[in-house]
Amino acid sequence: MQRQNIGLGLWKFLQSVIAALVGVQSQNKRQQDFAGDNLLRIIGISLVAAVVLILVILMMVNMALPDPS
Amino acid sequence: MTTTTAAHDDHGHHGPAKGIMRWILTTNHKDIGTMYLWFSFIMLLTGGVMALIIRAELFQPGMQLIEPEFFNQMTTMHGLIMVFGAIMPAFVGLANWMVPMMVGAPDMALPRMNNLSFWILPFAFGMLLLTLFSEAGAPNFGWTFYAPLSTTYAPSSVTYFIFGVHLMGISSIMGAINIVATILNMRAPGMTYMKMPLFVWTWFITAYLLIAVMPVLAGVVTMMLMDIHFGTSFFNAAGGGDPVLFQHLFWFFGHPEVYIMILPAFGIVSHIIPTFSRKPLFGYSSMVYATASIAFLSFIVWAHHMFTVGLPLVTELFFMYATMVIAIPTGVKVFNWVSTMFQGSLTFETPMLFAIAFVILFTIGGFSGLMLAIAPADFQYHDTYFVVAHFHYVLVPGALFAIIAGVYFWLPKWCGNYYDEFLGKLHFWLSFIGVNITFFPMHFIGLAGMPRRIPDYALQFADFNAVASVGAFIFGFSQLLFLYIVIKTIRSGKQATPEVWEGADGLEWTLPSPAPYHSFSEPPQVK
Amino acid sequence: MSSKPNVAKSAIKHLFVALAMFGFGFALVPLYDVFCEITGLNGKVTGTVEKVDYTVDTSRTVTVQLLASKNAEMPWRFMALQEQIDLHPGEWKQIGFWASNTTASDMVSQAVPSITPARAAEYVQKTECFCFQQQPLAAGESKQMNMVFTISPELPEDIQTVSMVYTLFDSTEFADPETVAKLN
Amino acid sequence: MKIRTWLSLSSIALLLSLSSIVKAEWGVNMTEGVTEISQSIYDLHMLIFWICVGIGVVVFGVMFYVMFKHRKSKGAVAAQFDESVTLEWLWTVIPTIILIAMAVPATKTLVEMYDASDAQVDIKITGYQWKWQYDYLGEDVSFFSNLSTSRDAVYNKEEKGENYLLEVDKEVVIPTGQKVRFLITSNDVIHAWWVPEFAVKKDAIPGYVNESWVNVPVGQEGVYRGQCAELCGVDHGFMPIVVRAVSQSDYATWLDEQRAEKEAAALAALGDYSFDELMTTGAEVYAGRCAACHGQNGEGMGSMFPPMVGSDIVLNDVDKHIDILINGVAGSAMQSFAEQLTDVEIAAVITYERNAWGNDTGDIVTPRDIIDARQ
Repeated sequence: MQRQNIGLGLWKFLQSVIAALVGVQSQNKRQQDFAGDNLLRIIGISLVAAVVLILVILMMVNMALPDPS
Repeated sequence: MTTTTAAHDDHGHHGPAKGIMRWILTTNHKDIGTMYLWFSFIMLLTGGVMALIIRAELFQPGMQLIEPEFFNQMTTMHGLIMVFGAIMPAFVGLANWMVPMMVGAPDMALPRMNNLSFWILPFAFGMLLLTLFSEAGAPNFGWTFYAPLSTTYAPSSVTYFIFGVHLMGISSIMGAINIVATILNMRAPGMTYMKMPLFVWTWFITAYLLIAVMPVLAGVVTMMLMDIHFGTSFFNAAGGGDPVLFQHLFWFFGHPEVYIMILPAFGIVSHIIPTFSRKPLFGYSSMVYATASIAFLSFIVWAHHMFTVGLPLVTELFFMYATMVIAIPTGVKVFNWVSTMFQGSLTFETPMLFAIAFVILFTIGGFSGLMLAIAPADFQYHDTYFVVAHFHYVLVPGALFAIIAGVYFWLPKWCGNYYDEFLGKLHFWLSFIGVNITFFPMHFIGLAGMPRRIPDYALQFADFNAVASVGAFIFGFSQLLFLYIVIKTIRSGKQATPEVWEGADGLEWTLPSPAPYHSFSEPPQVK
Repeated sequence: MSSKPNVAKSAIKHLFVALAMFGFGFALVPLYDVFCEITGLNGKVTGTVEKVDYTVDTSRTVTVQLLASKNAEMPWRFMALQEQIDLHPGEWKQIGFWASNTTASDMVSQAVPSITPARAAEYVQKTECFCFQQQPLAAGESKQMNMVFTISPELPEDIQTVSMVYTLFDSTEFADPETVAKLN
Repeated sequence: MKIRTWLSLSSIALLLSLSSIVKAEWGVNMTEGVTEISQSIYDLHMLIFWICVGIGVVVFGVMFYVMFKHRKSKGAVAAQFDESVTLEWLWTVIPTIILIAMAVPATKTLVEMYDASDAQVDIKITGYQWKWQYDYLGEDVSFFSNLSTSRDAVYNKEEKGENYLLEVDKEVVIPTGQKVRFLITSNDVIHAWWVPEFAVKKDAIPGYVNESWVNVPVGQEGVYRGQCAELCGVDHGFMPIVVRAVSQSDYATWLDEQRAEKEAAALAALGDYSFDELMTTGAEVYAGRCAACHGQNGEGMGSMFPPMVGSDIVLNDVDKHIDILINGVAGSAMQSFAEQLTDVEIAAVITYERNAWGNDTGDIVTPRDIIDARQ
């Protein structure tokens, strides 16, 4: 069946990458993710999301630390 | 797994060569898979004997059997042989057998390299095991071989250990490249990424983990080699090096390595549970995404093995939070398996029993892992038998039960005969009881304060150590029963049908049993 | 059908990824030092610092403990002339360590500093330290080795005690040429 | 079907009953310890433990329900649903909340553990291959602490005492009610200093100093035992730690006693000793410290540890013999005993080695020779 390229916006990808981080994804969303040429874009976004995740955890750490002088 | 007659669709291809040359020169993924599996079973028994020596010595306080020096050699070799010799080659063997058939490929992408990556292993482990007979003795610095104990203070056999690890690493990298090339290029038409069976998906991600971290391990042992022989000082503070650098490098490889040893197990269990529940896998895409997420997160958690090394507070907190994040996708996988079983129509043949035991006992290992992630509590758990209990729960009823379940599940397809169901169940119950009697008390003696890797202990740990030792012998000898069952099945089991199991679906079950020497010469049609 | 050219291409590509990761393993070594520098891990304090005249904060005194420690391979006698000294943040002090080579052969040593609490490491400034370079000693010789240092006033309030441990290692086999030249 | 259900039921009951034993002080659970930190760690441990038991009961409960209710032999027909995103979001959000709930108290405890500021007592702990050295900063008290369980007890030739493998010849004494700060480092390989009741465990790494601290509350005077917790070689299991917490006044008197002992030893070294006195002390020191490597009767062990009997150095080269005792042998397992033994003990053990097992050279080495050699 021919899936026309739905031209997902960046936001849609970000949503699916965050869902992927947690490991939850629905069938149809996944079809859109893996439609043909989206693979490179997904990898790009997931790398960005990876760095963001590390920074988020670091931010939580600094928040948790007693404020050094 | 001798395949007898060439199958009907085998138009004119030559069957396997005769005699020993068949196995040495083979480029057939089925033969190489068989060799990997037999090699890993021999290593399981070798490592198992060492475990029994350790447990026999620890049966009673006091030194009864062996000297502390030899005890340290046994713990080190037990760790190395089980991790690199039993678990990893078993998964590579299962991948060699099943991945080509599951994606509808005639063979692995690089058959000759496939042969080479197997035949390196016997020599790597030969060299490692021969150090036992050298005058300096085998490596005695633990399978994690921390510097400076493994560099300045090591026995002279450490160089053979280094070359052994080099060879194992090269073999694993070549195997991983082979699997990635096969999955990327040789899937049958119609078999899109999201139609690939989960075992193929988990191995695809494990292969990338292998390609990423095995070179780092090769780098670490090369740095050790240069420190010991060529006068550099990577880890020797005298020349400006740093022993803690070693621990960071080792565990940067180490944690992805422990996921390399469990992700394929997730794949196998995700095939078995749907088959015997007669129900499709619950949340297939969640499982794929969760595996990918676990693989990524495994790169940023390594220092939770080093909470007591004196990391700055900021680093310690970062790694505690990152380790906690990993618990979420792992939890998703366990919940998916249970939901697959929910409202299924269950039968309990041996593979299903092992798979259910995997889910329960691996989750207990996961819980103790979650407890270890709490950094302050880890100050009391670190390097005690609580950690030993944790990683044995995720490795023995975890990886090993999944491998055994995989063998019972696919054996009829490999050799064309059913295994003896009663013996299979007997093997399951002996292993299940043996594993729990051995490793559950270790939680207690660890919490009570017994450190790891000690040949003798204070009196308050005596009774649970005795229980654990008894369990070890029960579990150890029940694996000989497994050997008998496999041989009996190959020789004279009941003839298996192509589908083998009622609920089974996938390309591999469309092939006749036993699977022909050359399968899918013409790519199958994937609906 | 299996497309041979693609297989070779992807295999080569992944081989390069593996080789890159092998290089990455070695690149982690300098990366580690940079990382230690930033977080002051193990008191890997920056090298020589030119003398800065801080405004001495006489309202606070910080106890600095100076401990000498030896590695098993190092037979020399090595001790701090003063185990504990109090100073006001910003005040420059000179401290002496005493080492004597009791063996019958010329040797070269390397002192490795380590500061705790780790947070205090970046506030310790040194204009001169025997730990910056290798220290040779001929057989039977002994000498005093000095260090000029201060603790900058920006030291966090809650740190009153800073311990600096110098572990002496035998680095004769790593001795650089000019140190050996100094020996004979 | 019957046997299997019964078997799986009994094994699960066994597992659950075992976890209920955790409550009973049957040496199965983590010690609550004597300090505030060890108590909060114990609370964290029990909190995460009960959370895991809770989740376990739910998940395994569902599994066992399914294994009984939805069996093919009971006619269960498999439904074909294979996805429900809402359910999946549920079982990711709930664990996230639980983890955050765990992270907050854990962070608080960890921050407290890292705060070793304003301590009244500072002790530098140095790990050696297979013993510990303690230096009380500013108190001029420093000693080694060795395992005192005899080799015969380890090799089952003798009765094992109550504190088998957890007893030392010289205990670390610390005051209660004061913050004691430990500066932990190592002389050779990586060790780890661990006393469970204090919940103090820090790696001893050569070239590094790690700090940790303990504040034993007043009233908790007593003896606390621990062990090395990082593989450090052959006798990794034989280098215990014994800390005796005493009241502050007892601590002060103990310090004075140690300094007095030190002067007495120095004075004693100036006295002269008869052959028999040196031989008896020498035999004791040899059995305690040298027999482990050089053999009970000086026969040595393999190529690693040379024999004493008929050895050229022992018989003819007394200066080399003394030098080995004081400076050790670089690049070998022979350590320097200069700080580990008093002058009298070194003189006695050398005299013993020169006259025992048929080596009878007939002369004695006096403590004064050792003092001259130390210069």
